[in-house]
Amino acid sequence: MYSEKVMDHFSNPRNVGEIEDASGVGQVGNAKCGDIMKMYLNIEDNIVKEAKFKTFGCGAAIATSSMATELVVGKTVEEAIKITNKAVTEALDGLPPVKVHCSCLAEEALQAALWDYATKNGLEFEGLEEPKEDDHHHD
Amino acid sequence: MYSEKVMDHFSNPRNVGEIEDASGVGQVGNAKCGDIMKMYLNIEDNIVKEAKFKTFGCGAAIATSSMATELVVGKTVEEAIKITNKAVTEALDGLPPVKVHCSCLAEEALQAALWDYATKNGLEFEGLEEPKEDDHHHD
Amino acid sequence: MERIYFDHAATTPMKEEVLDAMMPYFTENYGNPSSVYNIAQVNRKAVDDSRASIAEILGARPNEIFFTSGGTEADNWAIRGIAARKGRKGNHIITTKVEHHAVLHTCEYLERHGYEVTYLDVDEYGLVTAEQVEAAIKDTTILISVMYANNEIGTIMPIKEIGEVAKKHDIPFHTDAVQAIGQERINVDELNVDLLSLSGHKINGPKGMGILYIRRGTRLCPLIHGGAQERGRRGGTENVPGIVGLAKALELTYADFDNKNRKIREMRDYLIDGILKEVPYARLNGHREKRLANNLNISFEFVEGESLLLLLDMEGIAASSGSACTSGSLDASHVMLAIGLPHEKAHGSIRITLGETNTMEEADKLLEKLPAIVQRMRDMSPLYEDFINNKK
Amino acid sequence: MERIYFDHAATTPMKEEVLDAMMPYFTENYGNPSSVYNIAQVNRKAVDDSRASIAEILGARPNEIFFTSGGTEADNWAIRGIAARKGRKGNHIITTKVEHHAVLHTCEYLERHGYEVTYLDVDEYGLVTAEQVEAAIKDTTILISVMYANNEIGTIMPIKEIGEVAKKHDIPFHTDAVQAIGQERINVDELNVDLLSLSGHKINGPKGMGILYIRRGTRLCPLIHGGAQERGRRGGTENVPGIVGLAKALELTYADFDNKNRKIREMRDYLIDGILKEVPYARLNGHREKRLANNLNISFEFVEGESLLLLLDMEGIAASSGSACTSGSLDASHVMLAIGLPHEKAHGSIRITLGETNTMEEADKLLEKLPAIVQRMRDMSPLYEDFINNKK
Ligand SMILES: Cc1ncc(COP(=O)(O)O)c(C=O)c1O
Ligand SMILES: Cc1ncc(COP(=O)(O)O)c(C=O)c1O
Repeated sequence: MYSEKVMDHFSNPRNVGEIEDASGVGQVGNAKCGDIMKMYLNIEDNIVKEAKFKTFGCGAAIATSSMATELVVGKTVEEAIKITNKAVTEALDGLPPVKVHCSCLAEEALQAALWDYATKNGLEFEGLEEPKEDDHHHD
Repeated sequence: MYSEKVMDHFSNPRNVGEIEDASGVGQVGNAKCGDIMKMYLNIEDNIVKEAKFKTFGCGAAIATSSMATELVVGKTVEEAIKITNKAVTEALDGLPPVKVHCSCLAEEALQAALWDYATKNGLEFEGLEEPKEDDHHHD
Repeated sequence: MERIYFDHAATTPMKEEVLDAMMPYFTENYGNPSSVYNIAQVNRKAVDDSRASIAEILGARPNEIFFTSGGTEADNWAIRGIAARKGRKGNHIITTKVEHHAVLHTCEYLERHGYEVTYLDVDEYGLVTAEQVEAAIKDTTILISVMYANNEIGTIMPIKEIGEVAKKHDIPFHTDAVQAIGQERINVDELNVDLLSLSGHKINGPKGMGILYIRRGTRLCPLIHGGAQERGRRGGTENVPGIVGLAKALELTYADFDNKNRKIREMRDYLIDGILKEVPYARLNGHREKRLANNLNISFEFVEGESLLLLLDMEGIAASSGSACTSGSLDASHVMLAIGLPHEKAHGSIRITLGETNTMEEADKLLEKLPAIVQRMRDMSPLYEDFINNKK
Repeated sequence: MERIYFDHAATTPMKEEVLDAMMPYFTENYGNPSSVYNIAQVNRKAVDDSRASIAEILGARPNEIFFTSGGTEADNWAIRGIAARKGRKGNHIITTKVEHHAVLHTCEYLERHGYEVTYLDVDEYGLVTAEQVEAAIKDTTILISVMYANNEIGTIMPIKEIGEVAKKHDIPFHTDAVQAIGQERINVDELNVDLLSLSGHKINGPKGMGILYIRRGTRLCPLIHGGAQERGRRGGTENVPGIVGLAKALELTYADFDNKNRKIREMRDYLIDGILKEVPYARLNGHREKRLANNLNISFEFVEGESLLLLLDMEGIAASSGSACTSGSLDASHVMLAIGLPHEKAHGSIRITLGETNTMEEADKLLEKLPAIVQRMRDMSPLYEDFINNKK
């Protein structure tokens, strides 16, 4: 059902963990959908230096979290904002149709962490929006 | 589907044929039901001496015709009147449920031939009734 | 005794290759295709591959192929699925008088539940025309269901033309192709059909397996509700070996198709000509040309079909009179009556349906035995007696 | 890698003896049981004998046993067959919130078509009571359908008591015994059921085969209309190998039943005790005693079930989270929610279902691997992080 890439990132997830005093932290999803993602970013000089995650969720949720952290490290904040669920899914060689929504969560967690960074530092970036509480409330 | 007895009477039917100037002839059934039986009886001194039949019909129809002619020979008219479809069926070791109606036809053909004999000779027998035209009209 | 099987329209022997294809999925690869774990993946793949292969053969997309428990379920689903649709524009269904009972009894059931059904007459060959169909269309017509080829007399309906009429009036069109699939090449787009029923056991495949082709965009309710199988449109744990076997059987049907088809057709014509020549008072039922390659159906006057079958059976020859499915019934076949045969001739017909393993020797054996058998029954028949007496 | 199969509620491997029993009916004895000729007789006899054997095991009469394409069709037929009956006294159906989707989705379909359905709540163990059923009965109630045992949490319902209530009020009573049949002895008269669904592939029998038991005198419409098969109540050419295989599987199920049942029950209890001892923040779902002999279902807080399954799968252990049939869905299992689990716990449950070939070594392997797997997922879980932080 899952591609080899997905299984690799699921069974050996990169960047699991927390970052103390992270530049930005974002949590999205809720237990009702069965997926919760928390993303930690360290950003220095507008570059993402480090990314960590914790995820409660299915194989696809964990693999996309892992892949999203890999993709974001080394990017400028502007570049990071442009990382889409599509990019994450493609980097994983695709997901089964019923699991595609999990990749949305990875994108949203990233955006939420970047938003957190931006608000804390009083910055504004084009294309970066406040995470919607309605869809995936933090608990 | 059919018992061995039925198959025996079907494949080697006894008493097939016609009797010229028979004492009684009865034909019942119609093509709509798919079964027509014609029974010829020779009766002397109130005893059935000879019986012949012709039948258009399925295996069960032919076997019951054959068995009915066997059962009737040697009987008095009074005894012959009492031959039931049940007796014919039992003598054949039974019939499949959907085929039981064929044995009714044998009883009726016998009754019709006996009725013909009775009318021709101005006789009356207890229990012998005129064949119903409605159910199985002669064609 | 050497046995000759001439009843391939009733059912067919499963091919060894089909069984071989199924074998790994009985005791070894038994997982539920819906499960996430590894051992179930091979089953999921087997189901996916089978669906893709079937789709390709029919000129369809894989997600238009739905597995059912047979031709009967496929027919029921197509008709009741369309009928049950909410917001439908009406309650009128058009079909024919010669459909299989899977279609007819479903339509009769719907009639008892407030639907209106038009059963089109057929001509003496068992044919309806596209014009007849078009003339029957009302504002309230929600479905046209016309069988591809008749199971008793083998007549092939003008499906393509009826499909055009259906398309023009934007009415879903279903065809029961259960008998046709082994004898005709079928492409769902060329035929303009929206729904098409198939059955495995008529093409040397597994019993209890069928297909409903559902054209993309055709909205119909499920008949069997349940789990998420078949994309939520037909519940029930997939019969993996059955699915694999059905796909294999369909592949084998179309391997060397033209060659096999020509041979069967030749044997059919040889038998028709031979029987009509050898047996007096016999007639071919159905159409001479618009006819399944493997079907001959002949009425023998003055005799009844079942007796003929039993005597043929004693010679080791298996044939059928009318539809095998209805042998429990006492009525003459509705198809025979619909083509205008009087009852006694309707009862006196036999159907021979050939398969690719039948040989010319077997055909000759039939030609050798049949005339005497018919004569034997005629000598026993009061109808024949009357006929001869009248001639004198 | 040695593979351990702990998902017998999803499906089971077919036994070699079952396959052996089926083999003669694939390529050799292929006749249509409805045909008159000789070669079909062996098939008709095989169908009759199978029906008789199944009837005897269930305490039923042979003419009360109807073959279907699986448990799902049997459930659909029972419910829609009763609902469609003409002259019915009402349109109200009583069922429970924890039924299989074959029942639930059928009921929901009927709701969309003008029927009224009461879905009874269950308690924290997944139980309904006969009193609840009785309280829900109205003048218009036409059917009560309560599953014998739940497929996810294994809870066994008080069927006998519910049957008495149904009998008292003269309402037809259906039970889905698909999961129960392999684990409980079933006698239709003792249970007071009028309709009972079974499936072949859950008891080491063929996929795509099921049974609907219909008590004599219970009037219901066919779901699948067609030929005269199954005495005119279920059309479609009989799947002879499937029928023979199903009868064989049922016979084998009840051979040495008590002994096998005791062993499985012991293994289940060993696993429940072991897991709850080794893994913190875990709870057993379902009832401790009123429970299928082969089922354990455990929620692990802070983790999600599918990930656990994948990690178990990597160790060669096949298990399930909720019903395998619904793995296509993203919602938490309706059963877990019905017993009152919050969503995150509902998502974090796994189901282990044992079969008679499972060994204590396999059970020990699970006990050895599971704690680390759960811990690994917890270490990755933001919910666990919050929990630990709150504890500090
Ligand atoms: C309780 C229950 N009912 C019905 C079914 C459906 O049975 P089948 O897969 O044979 O259609 C299942 C299994 O999937 C089940 O567990
Ligand atoms: C034309 C036609 N439709 C439908 C069916 C039913 O198919 P199945 O036996 O697979 O249910 C048959 C054969 O019995 C048939 O000949």
